[in-house]
Amino acid sequence: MFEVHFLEQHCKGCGMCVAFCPRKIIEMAEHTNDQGYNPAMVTDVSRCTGCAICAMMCPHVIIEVVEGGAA
Amino acid sequence: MFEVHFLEQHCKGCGMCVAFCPRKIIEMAEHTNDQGYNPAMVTDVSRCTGCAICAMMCPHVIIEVVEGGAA
Amino acid sequence: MSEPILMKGNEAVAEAAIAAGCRYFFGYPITPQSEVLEHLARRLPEEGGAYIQAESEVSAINMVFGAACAGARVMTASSSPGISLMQEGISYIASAQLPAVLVNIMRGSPGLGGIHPSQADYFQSVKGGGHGDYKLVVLAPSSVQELIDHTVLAFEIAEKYRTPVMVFGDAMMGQMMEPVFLPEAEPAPIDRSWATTGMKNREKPNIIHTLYLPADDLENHCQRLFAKYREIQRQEQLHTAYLTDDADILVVAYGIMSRVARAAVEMAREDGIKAGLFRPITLWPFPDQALFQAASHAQAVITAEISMGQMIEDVRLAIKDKVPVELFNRIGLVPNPDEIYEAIKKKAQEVKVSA
Amino acid sequence: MSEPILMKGNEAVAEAAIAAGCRYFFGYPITPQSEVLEHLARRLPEEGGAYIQAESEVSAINMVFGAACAGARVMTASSSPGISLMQEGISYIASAQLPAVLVNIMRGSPGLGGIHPSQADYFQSVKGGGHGDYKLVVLAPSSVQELIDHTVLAFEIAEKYRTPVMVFGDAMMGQMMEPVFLPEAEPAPIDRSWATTGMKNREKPNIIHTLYLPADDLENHCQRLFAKYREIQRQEQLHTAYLTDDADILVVAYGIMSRVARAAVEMAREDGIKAGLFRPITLWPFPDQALFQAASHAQAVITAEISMGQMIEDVRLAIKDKVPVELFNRIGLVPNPDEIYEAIKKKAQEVKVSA
Amino acid sequence: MPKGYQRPSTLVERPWHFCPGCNHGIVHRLVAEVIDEMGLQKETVGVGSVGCGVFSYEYFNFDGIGPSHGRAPAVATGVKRVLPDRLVFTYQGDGDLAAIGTTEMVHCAVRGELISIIFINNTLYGMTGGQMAPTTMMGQVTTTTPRGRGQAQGHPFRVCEMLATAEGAAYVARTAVYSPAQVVRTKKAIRRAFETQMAGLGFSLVEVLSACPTNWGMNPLEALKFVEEEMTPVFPLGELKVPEGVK
Amino acid sequence: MPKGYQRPSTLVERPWHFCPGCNHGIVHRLVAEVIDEMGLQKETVGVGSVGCGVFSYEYFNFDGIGPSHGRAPAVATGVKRVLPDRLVFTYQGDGDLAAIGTTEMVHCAVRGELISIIFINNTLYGMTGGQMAPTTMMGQVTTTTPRGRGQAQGHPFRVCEMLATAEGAAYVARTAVYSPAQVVRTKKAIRRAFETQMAGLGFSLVEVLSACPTNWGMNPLEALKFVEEEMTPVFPLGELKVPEGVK
Amino acid sequence: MKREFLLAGFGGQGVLSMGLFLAYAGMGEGKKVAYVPSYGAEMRGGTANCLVTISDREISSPLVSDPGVVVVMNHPSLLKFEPVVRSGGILLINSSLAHRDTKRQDIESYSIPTQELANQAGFSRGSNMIMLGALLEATGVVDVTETYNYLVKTFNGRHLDKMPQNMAAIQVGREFMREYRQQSEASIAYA
Amino acid sequence: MKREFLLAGFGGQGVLSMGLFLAYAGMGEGKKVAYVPSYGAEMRGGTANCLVTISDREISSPLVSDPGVVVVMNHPSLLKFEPVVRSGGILLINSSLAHRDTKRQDIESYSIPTQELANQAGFSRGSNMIMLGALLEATGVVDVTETYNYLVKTFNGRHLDKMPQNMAAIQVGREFMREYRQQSEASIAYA
Ligand SMILES: Cc1ncc(C[n+]2csc(CCOP(=O)(O)OP(=O)(O)O)c2C)c(N)n1
Ligand SMILES: Cc1ncc(C[n+]2csc(CCOP(=O)(O)OP(=O)(O)O)c2C)c(N)n1
Ligand code: SF4
Ligand code: SF4
Ligand code: SF4
Ligand code: SF4
Ligand code: SF4
Ligand code: SF4
Ligand SMILES: [Mg+2]
Ligand SMILES: [Mg+2]
Repeated sequence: MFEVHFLEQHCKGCGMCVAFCPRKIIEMAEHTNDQGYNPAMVTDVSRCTGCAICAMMCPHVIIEVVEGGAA
Repeated sequence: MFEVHFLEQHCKGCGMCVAFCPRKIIEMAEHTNDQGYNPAMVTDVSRCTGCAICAMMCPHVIIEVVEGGAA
Repeated sequence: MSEPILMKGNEAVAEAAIAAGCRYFFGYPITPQSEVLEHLARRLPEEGGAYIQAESEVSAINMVFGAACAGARVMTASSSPGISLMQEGISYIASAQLPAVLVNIMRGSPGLGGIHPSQADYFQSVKGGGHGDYKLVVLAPSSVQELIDHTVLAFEIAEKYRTPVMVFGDAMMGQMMEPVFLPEAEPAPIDRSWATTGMKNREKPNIIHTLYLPADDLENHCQRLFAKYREIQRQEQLHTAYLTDDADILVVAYGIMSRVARAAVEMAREDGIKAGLFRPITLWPFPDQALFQAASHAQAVITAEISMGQMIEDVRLAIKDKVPVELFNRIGLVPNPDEIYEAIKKKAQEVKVSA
Repeated sequence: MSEPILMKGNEAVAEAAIAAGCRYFFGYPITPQSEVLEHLARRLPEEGGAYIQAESEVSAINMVFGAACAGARVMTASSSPGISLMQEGISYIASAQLPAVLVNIMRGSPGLGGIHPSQADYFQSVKGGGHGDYKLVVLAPSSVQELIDHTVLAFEIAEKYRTPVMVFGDAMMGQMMEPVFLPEAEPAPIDRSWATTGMKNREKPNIIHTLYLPADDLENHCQRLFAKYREIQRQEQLHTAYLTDDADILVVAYGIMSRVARAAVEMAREDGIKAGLFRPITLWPFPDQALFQAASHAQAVITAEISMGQMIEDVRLAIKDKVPVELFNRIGLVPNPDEIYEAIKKKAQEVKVSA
Repeated sequence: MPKGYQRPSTLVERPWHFCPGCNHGIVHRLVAEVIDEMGLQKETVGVGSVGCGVFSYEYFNFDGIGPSHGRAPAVATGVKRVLPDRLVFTYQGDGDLAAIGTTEMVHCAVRGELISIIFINNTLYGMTGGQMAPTTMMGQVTTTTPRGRGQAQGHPFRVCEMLATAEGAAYVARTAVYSPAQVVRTKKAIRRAFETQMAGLGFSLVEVLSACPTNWGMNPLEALKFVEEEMTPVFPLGELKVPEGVK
Repeated sequence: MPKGYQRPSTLVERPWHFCPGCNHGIVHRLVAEVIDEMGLQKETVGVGSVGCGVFSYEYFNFDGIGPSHGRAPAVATGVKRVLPDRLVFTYQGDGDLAAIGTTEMVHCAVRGELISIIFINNTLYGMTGGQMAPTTMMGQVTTTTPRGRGQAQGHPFRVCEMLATAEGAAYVARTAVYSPAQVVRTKKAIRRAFETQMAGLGFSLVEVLSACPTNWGMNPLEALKFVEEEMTPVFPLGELKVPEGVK
Repeated sequence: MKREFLLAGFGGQGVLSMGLFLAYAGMGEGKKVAYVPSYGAEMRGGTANCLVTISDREISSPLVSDPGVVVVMNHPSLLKFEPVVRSGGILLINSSLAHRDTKRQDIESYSIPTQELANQAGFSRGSNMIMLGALLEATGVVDVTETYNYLVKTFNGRHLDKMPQNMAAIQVGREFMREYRQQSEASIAYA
Repeated sequence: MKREFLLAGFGGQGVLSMGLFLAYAGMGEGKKVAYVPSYGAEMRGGTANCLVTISDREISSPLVSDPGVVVVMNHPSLLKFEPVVRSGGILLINSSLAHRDTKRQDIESYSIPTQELANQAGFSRGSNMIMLGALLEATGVVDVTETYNYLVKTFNGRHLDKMPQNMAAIQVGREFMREYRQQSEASIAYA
């Protein structure tokens, strides 16, 4: 029921969201963004609980978690 | 048995020695020194116990108390 | 106009600031300036303003920075060593383009020096004691009345150009009393659309800062500052010239020294020596063309300073080495007119223009 | 002589200080100078000395004051805003006649500015950013090797005259690496009979202070200081003149700009324009007679500075307005030689000396 | 617990200059969130500082000032005395606040100045490349303590404990952001600090123990662990002073 | 008890500039006595300050330095690092130490600098004519608090309590000289401070509550009474920190 | 006309008030005035002195090193300022606290036992006003009938209750001076 | 002869070491050298670049705005520094992180997939040395047989254990470049 939006170009690939997501559904992408970092992304958004812990720990304020339509 | 020496010209007439001498034997002189202050002086040195409290309280360090010959 | 009041220089500065609409003062005690503080500590609360005693001059100048950001008409005052401590802050205020009035009641220096009258902070404030490219408008009154008038003027210039303005006094002027009239005109209204007052009536934040990281941002910033400074140079130069038209010997002096020099010039004239006085009122912008003009007839120029010779460089630059420029100076005191008169006489004999 | 080492300007200053016998350093981090600290934090303990990180530049300069009182050979380093904070302390050190070496790796200004190369603290250090009558010897190296040589020289002058000496660098020189040789000569021995080291071998206390309350004490003190300064002016002026003898267009530049200017002069010569370069090495004492001499053939003078024009006043004073003096300047960067070359060419056409 | 998360409107949307994993970012966000929630965006004047937080005025969407290094509390004093009803806070690192700015910070506390200080303690000078700060811990290696901080450099400066001795200091707390729970606590502390100010109760300060992965030479997660395991014993977390009015 | 009294040999015999009854004089004398008794005249470097104690270097018969206002602790640091075996102390007023010199004082304590500070708290700026100091008490009238120190000026700064929180501060005491007994205690505290330093135990500071009859507008005896009755409740006397080594 | 007055004593003797009085009196008569206080090295309780200039023209320098009229209220001031009196000028000595007469031959000098006079007249704290009276009489610098108005201005309206006493003290000083002069003229006549 | 090299990438990619290597190599051949590191606004983890000048004569200015050889190790550096290459100069692009070829026609340009080459060769952290090899081959600025000595100097004796690996990486870069050139010459020939 949730969508997790990343401002991918601003991601610095620090991995905080990855480490703290209780569902372990965030991973670093293989590709790099224009800054040269591997951005974070959600693997299985359907398992997201909307807890927003990822956003809370993201030091670059690039994650938004919104209630979406049907997954 | 004690002599109390005042560096009279440096006395600022503050009266601390007068106030704290346990024997109450210090008084301010009538005359003024070159600075314009009435200097302190001992009235009855024979009653001096050599306690040096006057010297201890003198903010201008002008009192010395020495063991003298016969009063 | 009401009756004159007998007023101490320092108090006059304080009252003038109030008359100019200044309601905030941040300062730190230092002789011979402390009466500015003391007076404002009493008066500003009466006027609905605030006197805040800073814990140091460094803090004071940064409180001034903050109050100016917040849109206040604001002043600080100190004396030589305290002004040195403000140099970083002054550079920031100039760069941030904030209006603020700074008063330096100069005292004996360098180091702790003493509490004597002095004019030895000319280099510091006129050339720039802080880091980087900026200019400080410097006004040099010579009487208690002028301390008042120039303090008011300082606020006007500071507002008009959004730039810090320094008023020079010295231990003598700060302490001495003369009859004065306080200004009665209403202070100019404050426009502060740029100030950081909270975004209440705005969509976009106001930001005040001095960091320009890309090199061309910094270059543009400096060019903008200096375009403004050139405008000030065009608009704000002040001086007085006294008997300069036919002067063989031109004396240049500012502040309290200009009064002594004027008396010396009068003595010389009585003696048949054609002496004249040029008095810069704005030290920066220095009235160089006016001085060049005033020196057109001169055979020799004497600058009279209570320093080891500082303004003399600006005098030389203005005169363009047309005639020799010499220094008359004393340290630690305001000399008697006859000392300067002697210097004039000697010079007149040297250049063979004595009566 | 051993092999040259590739060294960063900041580290070179640090090693040069050690070579000069300096064992105490007090400083506060600031870009682009921090490597001086970092290097000395590692090296001084190895040499039996101490690096103390002060809590601010104000503290640092006063620790320098204390260490100098105690007889140490001592240095501090900072960059523009930090140097502003030291102005009160510098005035005290000068007045107390203490030997000390100060390094300013200048950065973009005014205010916070940035970390760009800059020469905009000329007024501050050469004219006097602190209060009162004093002078600071200012050396302006132009290469990493000269950063070393001038740091050593700074200690020598500081010792010889018991006076603070400033070494100017800029963000570029502090950061760049060039091959250098470290000095191998033994540093001069320290004579400190005047220092406050405790009365161990003396009957009378040594006192170091800067307070002169009777006016004539202050006047005498200033006269003594300035007699010393005049001696320094006579003895210590340094400059280089490059192709100046027949130069129609004379470029004046110091520090890193003098290298760029030299390249521009060479370009001009190749183009048939008789250009020359005068490079002041001591900014105070300014080599004014040498410059006057070097300009004897010039039709025009260009001062090239990374500032809005500061040294230009000393150039004008030295040239005595014989020929027009113009400013070439850039802010925030070290320009390319061809920019100066263009300025030379333009000027040459104006004064009709172009090939 | 509310679900989801949206960027606070008091943050400008632009890329930040902070290094990957730098805790400055989290604290910036929390400040913005609190101001959003208190509805004070239009009433706030933020005073930045010189350090890795130097660009705060470019990130916050309210009026902002970039003062000189260490003097933010004095600048904030100037602002607050002129605009007593605004929220005025400073955002300072440990070099800025606890070294060069010691006098200004202490006297704001002594005067009970109605400002709030958000204090980022990352045990060193981040922006200038990792030199020792007053808060560097014993044995910690920095670029100016190559052999680790030792006796000659003294002991780490515990700012909260010192300032709490001033009568004028009303709210003083030390928090961290090494875990979601600590992030929540930090946000609450920031809110209490601002409330203390707006209620006129006195000076307030929140010290946030923060990771500087870059200068610590760690990856972001190691750095969080370092905060938890190495820093908190030296800088104990907790509210040292809470005024009646905001409890 | 030894009888009699002789001027300490570490005092130069010359008239002092202090006002009648000024307590600066008593403290000057005590410092000299302690140095005499410890036999350190030839090992001492005194660092004065700017304030009514500005001429200390003319009164003490040992090497002396006149630094700039507030920076004595930094100057002393410079001296001590170069001459680690000398006795190095500063003599500072409350304006000098607790206002403009706050940073320098705090960081000497934080670094545990091996210097001693003799701190004369007379609640105001004596030399410049009686302006408010950070130590001015609530309600106290000074030339810059004509209506008495009030909320807007904050609360009196208790230096000892604040510095005692620093690990590097080894000996911290507050004394007074309003009576012979207090004079004796002050002397002992000064001695302990110097002993702390010479034993390498850390930073030491003795705050002496001192009368300024002139600026208080009192005669010398009234002024002593004011110290005892008005000051000691605000600035409680006692040793706040004593290192093991000097007990 | 331009006259300079140097008034010196130690702090608390009221020399600064005397100076202020003179300045206001000058202003009252439409003259240009300047007043320069100056303090010794000892900030407090030390010497205090001030310099007053009253002139018909703009005052170029408010400071003169050789004032025409000098008042010394105590011994150290006598030692310090006796030498600076302009040749032909006037020196007024408070002989209650200054223990000798002038040594200079080229000036007019008067010794006034202000304290004794004050004690006799029953206002022991009126020394300075007695000296002021003597000074007014000796110099004629201002219209003495206006004295009351000047005084009110000098004290800025404060201390109005002490005015009668001050006036009386001034009167004592003036009379003493008048007699003194008559006597010395007499003695000169008989010399 | 005077050659300038601008090397750019983000922090940690080893561009500053590449610069140092070049400088030491120049010194080893008795040339004048200057090395100017420069950091972006982002103090850490941001862009890093350096400029190396190697010359037969005194280097007047250590800074040039139009270097003859430019290496860009990532995409932002390509965007930023592509325009500054001197006309006729050389641009070396790390195509592993820079996502396009040059758009300029007036320069020689080579795309080197350093990461892929490094991975293939089995030392995934050797991108910079591979680029260095390519650069040496492309410019012939120093005697490549001396490479080992220069490297030892560059690292100031440290990391001696990593030398063989570094050397191997350089070799990979050189060879890639040699082939590249042959191909492009070939392609030019056939164009
Ligand atoms: C007067 C002055 N001195 C020094 C500096 C250099 N400087 C910039 S930031 C900084 C310290 C930053 O450390 P901190 O405050 O701890 O912030 P951090 O970067 O760690 O967040 C210093 C010393 C400066 N800008 N101005
Ligand atoms: C930079 C600077 N600012 C201000 C002063 C002026 N000043 C001299 S002494 C003093 C304060 C003295 O007060 P305190 O330290 O309490 O000593 P006290 O005279 O009371 O013993 C001040 C502000 C100065 N000399 N230098
Ligand atoms: S909202 Fe919670 S569950 Fe969903 S991705 Fe973020 S941390 Fe994971
Ligand atoms: S925490 Fe933020 S910046 Fe870090 S990897 Fe996740 S999304 Fe990217
Ligand atoms: S020594 Fe004691 S008894 Fe004697 S005069 Fe002094 S105080 Fe009095
Ligand atoms: S205490 Fe000292 S100065 Fe005071 S009256 Fe007695 S002797 Fe004189
Ligand atoms: S250097 Fe440290 S504090 Fe600064 S942005 Fe990077 S991680 Fe953050
Ligand atoms: S003013 Fe106060 S502190 Fe200063 S000497 Fe006089 S009594 Fe002492
Ligand atoms: Mg930090
Ligand atoms: Mg005091």
